[in-house]
Amino acid sequence: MTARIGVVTFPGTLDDRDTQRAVTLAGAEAVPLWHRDKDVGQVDAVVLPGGFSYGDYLRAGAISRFSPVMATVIEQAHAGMPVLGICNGFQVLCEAHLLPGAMLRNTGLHFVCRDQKLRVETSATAWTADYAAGEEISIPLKNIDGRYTADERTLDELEAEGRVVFRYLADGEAAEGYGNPNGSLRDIAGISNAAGNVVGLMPHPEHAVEPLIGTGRTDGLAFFTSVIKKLVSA
Amino acid sequence: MARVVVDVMLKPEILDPQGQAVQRALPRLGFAGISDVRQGKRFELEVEGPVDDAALARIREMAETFLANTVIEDFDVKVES
Amino acid sequence: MARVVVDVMLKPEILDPQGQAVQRALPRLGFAGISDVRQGKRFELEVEGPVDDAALARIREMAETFLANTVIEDFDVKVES
Amino acid sequence: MSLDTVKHAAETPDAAQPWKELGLKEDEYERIREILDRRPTGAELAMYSVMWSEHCSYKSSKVHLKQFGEKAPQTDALLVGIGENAGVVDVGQGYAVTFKIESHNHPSYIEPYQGAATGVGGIVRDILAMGARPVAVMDPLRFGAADHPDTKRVLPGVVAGVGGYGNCLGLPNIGGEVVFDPCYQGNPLVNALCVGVMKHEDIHLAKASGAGNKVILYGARTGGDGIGGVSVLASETFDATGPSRRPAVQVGDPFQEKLLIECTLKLFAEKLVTGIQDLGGAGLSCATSELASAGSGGMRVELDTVPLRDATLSPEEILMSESQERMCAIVEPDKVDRFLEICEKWDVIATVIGEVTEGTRLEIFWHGEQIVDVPPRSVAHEGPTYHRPYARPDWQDALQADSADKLARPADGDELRAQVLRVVSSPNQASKAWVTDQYDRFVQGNTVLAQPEDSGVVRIDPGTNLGVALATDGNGRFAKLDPYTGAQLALAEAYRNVAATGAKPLAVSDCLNFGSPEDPAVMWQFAEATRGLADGCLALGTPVTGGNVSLYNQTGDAAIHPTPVVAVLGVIDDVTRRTPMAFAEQGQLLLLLGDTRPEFGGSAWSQVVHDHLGGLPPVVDLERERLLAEILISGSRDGMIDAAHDLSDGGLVQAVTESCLRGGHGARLVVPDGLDAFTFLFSESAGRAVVAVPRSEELRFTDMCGARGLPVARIGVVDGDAVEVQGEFAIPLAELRAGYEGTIPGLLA
Ligand SMILES: Nc1ncnc2c1ncn2[C@@H]1O[C@H](COP(=O)(O)OP(=O)(O)O)[C@@H](O)[C@H]1O
Ligand SMILES: [Mg+2]
Repeated sequence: MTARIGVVTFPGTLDDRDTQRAVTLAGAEAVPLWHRDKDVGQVDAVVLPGGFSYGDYLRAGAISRFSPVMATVIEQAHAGMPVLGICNGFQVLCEAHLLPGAMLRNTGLHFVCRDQKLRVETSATAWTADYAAGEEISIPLKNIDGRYTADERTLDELEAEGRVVFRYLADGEAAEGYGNPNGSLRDIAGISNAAGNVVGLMPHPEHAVEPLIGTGRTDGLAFFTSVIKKLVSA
Repeated sequence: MARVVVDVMLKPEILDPQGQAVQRALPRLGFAGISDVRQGKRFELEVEGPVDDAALARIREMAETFLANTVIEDFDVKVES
Repeated sequence: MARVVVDVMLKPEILDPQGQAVQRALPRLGFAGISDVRQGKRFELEVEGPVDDAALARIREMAETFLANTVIEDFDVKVES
Repeated sequence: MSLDTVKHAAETPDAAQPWKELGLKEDEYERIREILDRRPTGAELAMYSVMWSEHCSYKSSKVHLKQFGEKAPQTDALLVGIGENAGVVDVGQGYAVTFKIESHNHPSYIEPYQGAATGVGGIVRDILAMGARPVAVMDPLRFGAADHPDTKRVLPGVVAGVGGYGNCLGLPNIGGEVVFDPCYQGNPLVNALCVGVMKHEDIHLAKASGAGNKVILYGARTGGDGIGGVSVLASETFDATGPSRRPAVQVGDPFQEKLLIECTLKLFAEKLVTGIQDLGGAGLSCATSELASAGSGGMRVELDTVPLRDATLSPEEILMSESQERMCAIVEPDKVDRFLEICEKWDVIATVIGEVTEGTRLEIFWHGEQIVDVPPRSVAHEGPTYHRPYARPDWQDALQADSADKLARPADGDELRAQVLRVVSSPNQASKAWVTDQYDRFVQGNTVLAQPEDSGVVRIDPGTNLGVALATDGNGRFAKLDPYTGAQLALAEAYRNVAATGAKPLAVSDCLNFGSPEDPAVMWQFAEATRGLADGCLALGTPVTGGNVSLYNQTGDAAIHPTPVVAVLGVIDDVTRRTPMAFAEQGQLLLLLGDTRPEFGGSAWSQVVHDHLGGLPPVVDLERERLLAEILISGSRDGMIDAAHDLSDGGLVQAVTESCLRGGHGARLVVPDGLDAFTFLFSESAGRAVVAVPRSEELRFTDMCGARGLPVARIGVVDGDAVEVQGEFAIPLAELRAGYEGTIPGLLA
């Protein structure tokens, strides 16, 4: 079977078409989903792509979180469907309380666009099985509200349960993509829910799937191959 | 028509780089004696009909679920005279 | 130590995309009866020493030259009790 | 005040009117009365005044701009030429590309963030209006002295505005410029370029035809902001009961514009649009009169149907409002329902505000009463034309006589080393990453090359790997020394930058930033620069497809340097063969292409080391530029070149430093025979590039250059972790990097 992966478009979503391309390149069928449609049809997984949904007005993700499609995504996520939130999608997942914590303005107060070094901390999620725990990857990062924040207890819990999925590689040359770009607590770049089916991160794997484009690396492709393998074998 | 104001501020324990940037700039601009600055949001809502307890309760709910993210923010609702 | 609040709002005739986005979302969230929303900034300043007329005048100047962009924004200074 | 209807105007021929306050000259006002055979109504006066302003009518510049058409090179590539919202170029495989550069200089000085943001918004709508999907933006910027306190206000605001708007639209920023010079202190230049892609059959034009077709205004509501943005309107002159002063600054809503883009592309895809125009300067006055003027019939508009943000706006204000994020479309009646449905899907407000008529007049009504009845051409296309006097300024000779040849040169290797570091670390030559890291260059997933590469390259067809390349350049210092040559140097540099990445240059857009046209010296600069650009485009075979003129860039009597900014568009049939700038492998051979002469007038070295501007700019040889481009493209096509970087500001040492830092490898250089080290490193002779070739390709490559007559010299090899000039000095990459990358953040911290 070919896995069907839904890609949601909210008003102001920017990376939906890139995400569809990444899904297709990885070998699945990309299914465009519209924010107003509660019915998502037969999809096996959903990606909430990056962008500025509703202009990021109020707070990033705050308005999209209440869209009809999210009602279904929330329900399906609780039932175990793999959901990936990238950048703005991560912000939506936090606002929707599918993931704990919140995103704040970068400590540098500027939008930051760079090639970012990350460590994949765990391969035990629906979206990271094709990585080795501890593997270092480099994918584009671009945001202004990317500072991950949660209270100490939540952070400790995330660490203890192995739910910190990606960390910024803080030590090294900025010119080579090292460093915590936004002041995220404990250098957290991405996390998962307890079941491991819902993952959110700030950097953009969908921009790192073709050798020629962007940074010229394909370090992001394994996000999509991971989930496809899981779906096909399920 | 009445105006209700909702003030939303980051919780005190959360780092506020925008407020800090303002505070750091003040001495350079010649303003001394400000020991802390926090920056938040102010919403002015024009409410149709009377702002009675029921209306205020609804606005509080709106602030709690929507205007503020209570993971990181506190809010305050006031009727403007 | 006293707290002075500076509220900065876009001038009424200036487009406020943020306020509009909030307003348009409200009915969808089940909140009716709000005819207009404007979103602005709130600065809370902790002032060392007495907040006398001279201090307030200085804060007003700070608001005018720095906290607000008077090309597009109005501001209001209040001492918080 | 009662409504000033057409009838009322006819009955009160002698009523006093504020034409002067609206920026019209007496003879212009008289001409309006002649055209209408009566006095204009308040609404008509508003329309004529904004449309006949310098910004909209090009009244001082159009006699010179004509040359771009008259001297246009023969080419089949141009599908739509000057005159439309933007020119359209055939890039093959059925694709057409449209691009244009515009200025938003004055608003960006008053309100840097919003000025720059709405500048991006405006140019994107121009591109959209042609039927294209916008695919990238660029932002050539100029500021006052880097260490001036006001630069700290203007630059971060402008950059945040360009980024805030462009990032939110999902348009990759693929290049631009950041230049500092005290002449821009009170007049920063904020130019913005957008490029869009469509299929040939999707080209749309701004014209209203077909009587009975509906006029639909869609996008943001109309508000009171931005009134008079393009003219010198004091709105108090209209109606004392209206709201108080309207600010000339507009606030942009990129989210609304993103919806407008997606919605409009959907409307195009379903073929629902007969004609379309964006609303920019002069708002509805411009859109309605231009659509009607270019079309076959007349137009009737019910102005009270326009959705307002502020119910107190007067009809005059509605006509002049420059509220952002609006478009105007002409739609056949049976397609209106579907049109409105698509707008609803995208949460875009759309309203039928009128229709195309059989007649020949533009008629506008307000609450049932006629307030405008004009021949649309007289508003949109038949504005005044000035033949402003121009004269070579009397200081020009002295400036040119003040040659850079007499400036003290470095005495030995140590001094040379110190000057290299100073030049590379100077604000104009230093890394612009502080700026460009605030721009999304990855979005849309088609960016092949972006800043700091010589040109931005985006893939436009992932199936065939067809792509386009774009570069923008301008050098006000060169243009000040000699505007004719300066304009050609800007063109040559952008052309060379495109070729350096392996793309074939096809077409040009330009933004002409100058001082007051009422100053004969400025007008001479303008005349010379346009002549130079037109001649240059003819010689290079790259037509000017459109552009923008920004005048009155001056503070008091002091005009900015004449600053023609030139954008060159190129096509690359296979983006996988694009040539990057990085020296990425040890052992690559470095070859210098072109002739190096002792040319230092207007150079970075003369500015940084001697704070000097005088003499003559480098000589231009456009035939040589063409040859160089051919070699760079052939080298890319035949896989002979690993890296290429064009030589411009700062000369060879600047280019080599940039390519070394980008690749993370050093270079060992040898001064070629016949040159001294100083000239070798700092000369800014045009028509040159440095290329890195694998050893195995050296002979094939140099043979090709020899056969075609392009001088080539082996100047060194990629090696080590320093830039070393044999017998002179060595500078470790770390030291170069610290200076090159640290300067701008240090200034803005
Ligand atoms: N404001 C800007 N926005 C985007 N890119 C910029 C900007 N300023 C400079 N750049 C990029 O930085 C690089 C170096 O700029 P510059 O030295 O002016 O290039 P060149 O001399 O080749 O024209 C180029 O890739 C240019 O596009
Ligand atoms: Mg270059």
